[in-house]
Amino acid sequence: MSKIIKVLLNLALYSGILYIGIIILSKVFDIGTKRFLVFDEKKKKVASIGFLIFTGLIPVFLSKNTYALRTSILVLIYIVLALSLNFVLGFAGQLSMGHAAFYAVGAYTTAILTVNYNVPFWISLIFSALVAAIFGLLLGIPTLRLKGDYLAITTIGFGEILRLILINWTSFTRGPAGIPGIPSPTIFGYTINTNTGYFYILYILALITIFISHRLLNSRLGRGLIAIKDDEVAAEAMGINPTFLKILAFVLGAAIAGIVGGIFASFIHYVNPDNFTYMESVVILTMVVLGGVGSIPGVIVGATVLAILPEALRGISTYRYAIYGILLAMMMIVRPQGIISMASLKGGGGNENSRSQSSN
Amino acid sequence: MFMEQLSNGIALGSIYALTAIGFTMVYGIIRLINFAHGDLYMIGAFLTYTGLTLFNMPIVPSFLFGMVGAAAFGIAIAKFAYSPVFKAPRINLFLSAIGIAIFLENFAMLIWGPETQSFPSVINNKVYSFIGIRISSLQLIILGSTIVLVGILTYVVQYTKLGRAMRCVSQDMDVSKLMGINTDRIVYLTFALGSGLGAAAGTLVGMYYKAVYPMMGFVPGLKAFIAAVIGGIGSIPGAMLGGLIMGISESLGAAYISSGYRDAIAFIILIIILLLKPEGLLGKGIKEKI
Amino acid sequence: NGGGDSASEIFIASANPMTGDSAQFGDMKVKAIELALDEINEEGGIDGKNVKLIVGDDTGNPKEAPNVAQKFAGDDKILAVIGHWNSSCTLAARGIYEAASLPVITDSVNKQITDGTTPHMYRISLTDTTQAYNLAQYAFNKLGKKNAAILFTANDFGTGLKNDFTDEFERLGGTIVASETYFEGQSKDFSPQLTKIKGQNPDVIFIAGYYVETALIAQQAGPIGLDVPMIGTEGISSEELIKLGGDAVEGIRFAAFFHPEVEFPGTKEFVEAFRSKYNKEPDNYAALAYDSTKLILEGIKQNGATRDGITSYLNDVEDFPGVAGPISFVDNDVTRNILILEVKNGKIDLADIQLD
Amino acid sequence: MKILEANQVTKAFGGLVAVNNVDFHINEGEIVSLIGPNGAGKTTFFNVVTGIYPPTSGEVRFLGETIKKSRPSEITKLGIGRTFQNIRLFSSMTVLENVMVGQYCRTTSNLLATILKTPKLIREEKEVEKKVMGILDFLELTHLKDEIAVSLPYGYQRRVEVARALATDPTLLLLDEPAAGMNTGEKIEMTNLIKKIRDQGYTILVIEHDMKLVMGISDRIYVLEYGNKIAEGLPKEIQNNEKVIAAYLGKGGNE
Amino acid sequence: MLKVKDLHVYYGGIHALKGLNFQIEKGEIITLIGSNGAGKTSTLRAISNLIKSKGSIKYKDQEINDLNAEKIVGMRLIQVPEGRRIFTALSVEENLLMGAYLRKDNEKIEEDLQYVYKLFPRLKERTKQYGGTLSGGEQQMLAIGRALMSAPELLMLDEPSMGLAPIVIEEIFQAIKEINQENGLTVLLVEQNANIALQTAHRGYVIETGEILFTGNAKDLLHDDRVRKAYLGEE
Ligand SMILES: Nc1ncnc2c1ncn2[C@@H]1O[C@H](COP(=O)(O)OP(=O)(O)OP(=O)(O)O)[C@@H](O)[C@H]1O
Ligand SMILES: Nc1ncnc2c1ncn2[C@@H]1O[C@H](COP(=O)(O)OP(=O)(O)OP(=O)(O)O)[C@@H](O)[C@H]1O
Ligand SMILES: [Mg+2]
Ligand SMILES: [Mg+2]
Repeated sequence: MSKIIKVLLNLALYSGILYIGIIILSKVFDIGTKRFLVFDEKKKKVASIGFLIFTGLIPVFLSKNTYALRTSILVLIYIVLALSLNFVLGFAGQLSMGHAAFYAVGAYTTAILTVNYNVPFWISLIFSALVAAIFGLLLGIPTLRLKGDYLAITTIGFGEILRLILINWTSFTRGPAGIPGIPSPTIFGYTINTNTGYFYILYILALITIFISHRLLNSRLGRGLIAIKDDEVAAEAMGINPTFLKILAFVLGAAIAGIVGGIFASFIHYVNPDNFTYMESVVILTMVVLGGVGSIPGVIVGATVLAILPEALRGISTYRYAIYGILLAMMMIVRPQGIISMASLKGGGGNENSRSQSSN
Repeated sequence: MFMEQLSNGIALGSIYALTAIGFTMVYGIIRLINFAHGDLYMIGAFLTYTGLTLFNMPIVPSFLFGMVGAAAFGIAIAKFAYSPVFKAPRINLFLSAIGIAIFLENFAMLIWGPETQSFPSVINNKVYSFIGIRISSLQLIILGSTIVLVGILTYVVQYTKLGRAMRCVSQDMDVSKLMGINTDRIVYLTFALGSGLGAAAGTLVGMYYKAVYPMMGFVPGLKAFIAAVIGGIGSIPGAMLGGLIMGISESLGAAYISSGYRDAIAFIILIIILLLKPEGLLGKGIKEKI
Repeated sequence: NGGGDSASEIFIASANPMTGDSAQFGDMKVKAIELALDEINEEGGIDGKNVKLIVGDDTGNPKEAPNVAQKFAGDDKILAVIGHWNSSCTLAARGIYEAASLPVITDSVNKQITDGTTPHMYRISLTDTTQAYNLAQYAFNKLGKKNAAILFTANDFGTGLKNDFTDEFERLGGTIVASETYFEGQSKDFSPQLTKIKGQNPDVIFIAGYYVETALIAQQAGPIGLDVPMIGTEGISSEELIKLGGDAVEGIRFAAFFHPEVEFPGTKEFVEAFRSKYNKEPDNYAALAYDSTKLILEGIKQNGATRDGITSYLNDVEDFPGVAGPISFVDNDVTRNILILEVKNGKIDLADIQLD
Repeated sequence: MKILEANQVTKAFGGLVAVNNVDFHINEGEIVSLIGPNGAGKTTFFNVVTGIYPPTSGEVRFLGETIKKSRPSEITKLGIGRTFQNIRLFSSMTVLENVMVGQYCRTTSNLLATILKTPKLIREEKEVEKKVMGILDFLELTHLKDEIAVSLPYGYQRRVEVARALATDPTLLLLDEPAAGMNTGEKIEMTNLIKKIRDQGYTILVIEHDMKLVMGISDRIYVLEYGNKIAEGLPKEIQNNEKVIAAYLGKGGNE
Repeated sequence: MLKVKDLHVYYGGIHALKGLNFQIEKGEIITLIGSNGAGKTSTLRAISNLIKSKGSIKYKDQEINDLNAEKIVGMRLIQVPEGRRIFTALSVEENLLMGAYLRKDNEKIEEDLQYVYKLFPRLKERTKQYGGTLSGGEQQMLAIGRALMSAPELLMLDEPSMGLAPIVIEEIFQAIKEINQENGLTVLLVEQNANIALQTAHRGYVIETGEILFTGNAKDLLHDDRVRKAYLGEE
């Protein structure tokens, strides 16, 4: 009994702290977005460049602290993964819960090509993107008939089937033993095997992904995608072919996830089916929703917070995931629209008598 | 051999079915994929176990303790984690449920410890066999209670005033209020019922395998989801049908294809069925009027 | 705690699954390590310094393991690590430990872990291959079985054992009549596999997995009408097997490195202390973790509180008196004997027939 | 010239025949109204024409060509734009963005061009914006262009729907109850608006229950009841048609 | 019977109702007219407590501002919501029976059901059809019928004429008048079609941007220049 009380007290304490943290952070972000929004284009540019330089120098700041540097590499990996899912979920509105599968395909493609066939890393990375894109195409197909929850369970199934193939097809994937010894990339004869090196590779990939997201969002195709997300029937009536665009989103998201998978494989030098479980897909999904579905800065923040959080909570080891769970539920309540929502970027915002009530 | 595998499949399928009923009922009423269903199933099993071992109660009160306790958990979750999110986009509810699932698993680990506990044998599990089919008394209980529950719940949801109110709440909460429905009460009732059913399933399965542990709900939760979708999510007889189909296909798949791909078989069947009939076998595809 | 300044304290770390499917194993290990540390701290620590444990949770997932490893590796006050329990985690993390010259004592069994590329990685259990060979010989030669069926868990541990057992059993002239798999922590229903195995008429079943599933397998075999002897690895060597399996696990034989009645210097005291502190029977992993801790502490005592000191101690140690038998490392692998245990009358006992 | 022609079109939902053997046509530059009691099959007829439902039997010809098994997006590309009876604006978009989506099918930039921002894309985007701003101006929506469309009052939302449909560059514009939920003043504005659109050279087919509006704009009127065409003709003729009065207009229809 | 005092509603930053005041006596038909976005729907939603509001709402001398929506329904204050909002996955008949959810007088319910079918024969033809597949106008009939099934004492209708055929509109307003005269039903009517609304109602309020501009006898309002210009579209 006393144990139960102790556990409950601890939980209450930790979630209380987190709750206050969330409230403060949301206020900060709200004020931040408002401030940022009234910036003119020029100031925005200056601010972005400043931010880029600052984040680009992270390895320098953290050169002493390998653990923090490693964590920031993970953050970058998740930013790219979350942004790649954002193409599917945030832009096309397709609830995909098997995104880790593409990540896995990319990782295994690079692992198998480099280890078994001695293909140079960069070339195998291209294959990672291609193979993952093909899988994206495959998974895109059911979405043409399925929606919402049905699609969600199908994508979970897809991810699990893939993982079971990785486990069972031992002659090809070495099964549960995983593939060790994945080499580091070389550029101009230099082998990149330091954390700093990987940081910059991923940093560049993240920038490219952000860039693509941004270009896409403010374009014809992006508007088409969002239209499908908002109302597929109306989108069709506007001459948009949802089949094509949804598959495009899946292929693009998958290809990017595939690339980051390939880099990840090289970074940890070892791939194993357990890296790509259903929970991994859930984590990526959570990042997108927590940050703000469809909102590029939101997704970046969401990925950052959720990649750091488990590390930050490492100190309270056994309570860690219990707290993580509470946090997730709490965020959905306190901040349903995400940390930086798409609506807030357009100058709107949530309110208690919100629209969703009044429309069916 | 085939008959034996078939009976294995039916036994397994009735476990899935029993788990899926509560899940699909909650979905049918709140349109919520209750990812925490499997974990309420676990909590129920643990509470019954606690009743039996710590409080030394006989099985029937322990069982009730488990069901009522899980129902209380269900209501608390509905109140604190789900109700406040009803007005937000669906995906938020979805993630809130995932958060609760993660929480419950780890909460149980903190309270009961991570290891597998053996569930005391309380029922003399006799094995009956005829024409090559073996079935144990617990399997019979599981199958029997599944069938009875499907009957009762289908009747309640389809043909009673309460059931109609439940279906209304699932479609439009505001307008349900305008009908005079106490929507909160319906939601809590649904959750209490769903969680209680989950707890019953968890306890029976715990007895059947003689083991309870914090992660025991994860796979059944997912399987219940698949079974419910195969049968047509929201349809109570569908959940039973889906559960049986899955159990049988898994058994036969493990026997004649490969035990390593056993779980994949469930998913492949799911995908095939959905591609042929996107609303599931017994699901009603109510098309949106344009 | 935490208030003491680090110079007056010594830190070692342990990385294990503390949450998730295999949390129970990590739990056992940490209990044993803490027992060992309590003992030394009660005696006044090492040179007056208390020894403290930092626990890292790898959740049994190779994705988490490197993060834990990096945290330990980057923390200069940590002198040695006990763990990881899962082979996949050890494989994923070992490069990081190696880069930081941080000595690690693991009880993972995958043979690749000590492939020579990571000299700071020591294994205190036997590899899957060694166990599988010994068990194959035991089944074939000692028990006289010719047709074996295998049920293995679909992770590196299970698949490794399955492959090696198959090789050796077939080399000896036996036949593997069926190989079926399942998923640790997820599979609960084994009737399709067991029914299939029954159809192949094996005279022995080798279970390459852990105790929870083994208990379930044994229970489900009865009603299906599959009544053949079962053998297993150290993965099932735990009192829990009997708690979970009851009568059904009677007669199961399995490999182990530790048994309370196989007494070495200190075994009895360890078992009693463990029982009285935790009200639990220590198992294989507890014993090995206890021995690992003692080894590290001895290394610190002898060579001082540095990573290199511990490493060189481990390289040179010979016949360290562990509770699970004397310990020496050859090419980073421990040399030790395999015991065969058997469940008799609801208790784990030494089997009548042992390996030579 | 006949822009749209329906021959013996039937649409059944199970046993329910929502549209029954309807012959219909509309000439270039006309405003034609489709009226009839609730549930007569008017919206269903729209849905058949725009490819949302395939006809159970019969054929629809657009600009002389039979529309066969086309999906709605292709039909829109052919030149049929529509609005919806239950407003379906894109909820996360501003007015401007909503209308820009209309231009989707008239532009071609692909993914690569989007990422590289080719000169062609820049040109295209500029043209789209110009065109859309023109439409917004025309419908007097410019001052609302940065509002989230669904947060506007009903009347404006209907206008945005019309603007969005116009942005698809339709030859034929289908309006499903464009004035529903508007007050009399706004209805008059809508009447004028529809005329103005026609004067720009569009052909328009309207479903509407407001007789003032219908009588005020229509060149011809078709009347459906229970899926059957019960009358067609000039407004005057319809207004005095006994069958139509009994089934639909009631005694007040003449007010 | 209903007295609204200083009612305020906020949507986030938008101040939609800015201190509304009006009242309805028993047996009256009152109409609320105003252009798009004036706040009519918000008023009704606030009265039914579907959205949060500030101010006082007194119904039958009881403060109902903080009562749950379903309690208010129990007091026979019934609303036909804007935009139909019927239960799409329930059959026509089930939808109608939902209206009678709180009622126990089974015989009277059956009687009312027949009355609704008489009023809307179309619905009678479709008792088993899913609400969701009805045409727009049929759905509107169903929404009104459902509210009548609640045995209202004060019925609030939000744009009942929207999407209905002229003949049906006539019938509905005729029916409203009839029920009002025969059973003393009190009605709060929100309409865009000011003409018919004012012809049906006893009194009217004109609401603009969340405030009551003026009020008066329906007949007078019908001839009031301001009304004629703004809401009847006459120059
Ligand atoms: N998807 C569907 N399934 C079954 N019945 C349908 C479906 N869509 C429409 N109906 C039925 O077909 C008939 C015609 O409907 P439609 O929407 O075309 O009517 P309408 O003329 O537009 O009426 P209104 O003026 O009320 O909008 C109605 O009786 C309706 O109930
Ligand atoms: N959910 C909401 N979120 C934000 N603003 C809203 C919401 N609902 C209404 N509004 C705003 O509140 C004001 C009043 O709206 P309301 O719907 O009450 O008007 P109305 O008089 O019923 O108009 P209509 O005739 O178009 O139905 C409008 O400016 C509207 O845009
Ligand atoms: Mg219609
Ligand atoms: Mg309104």
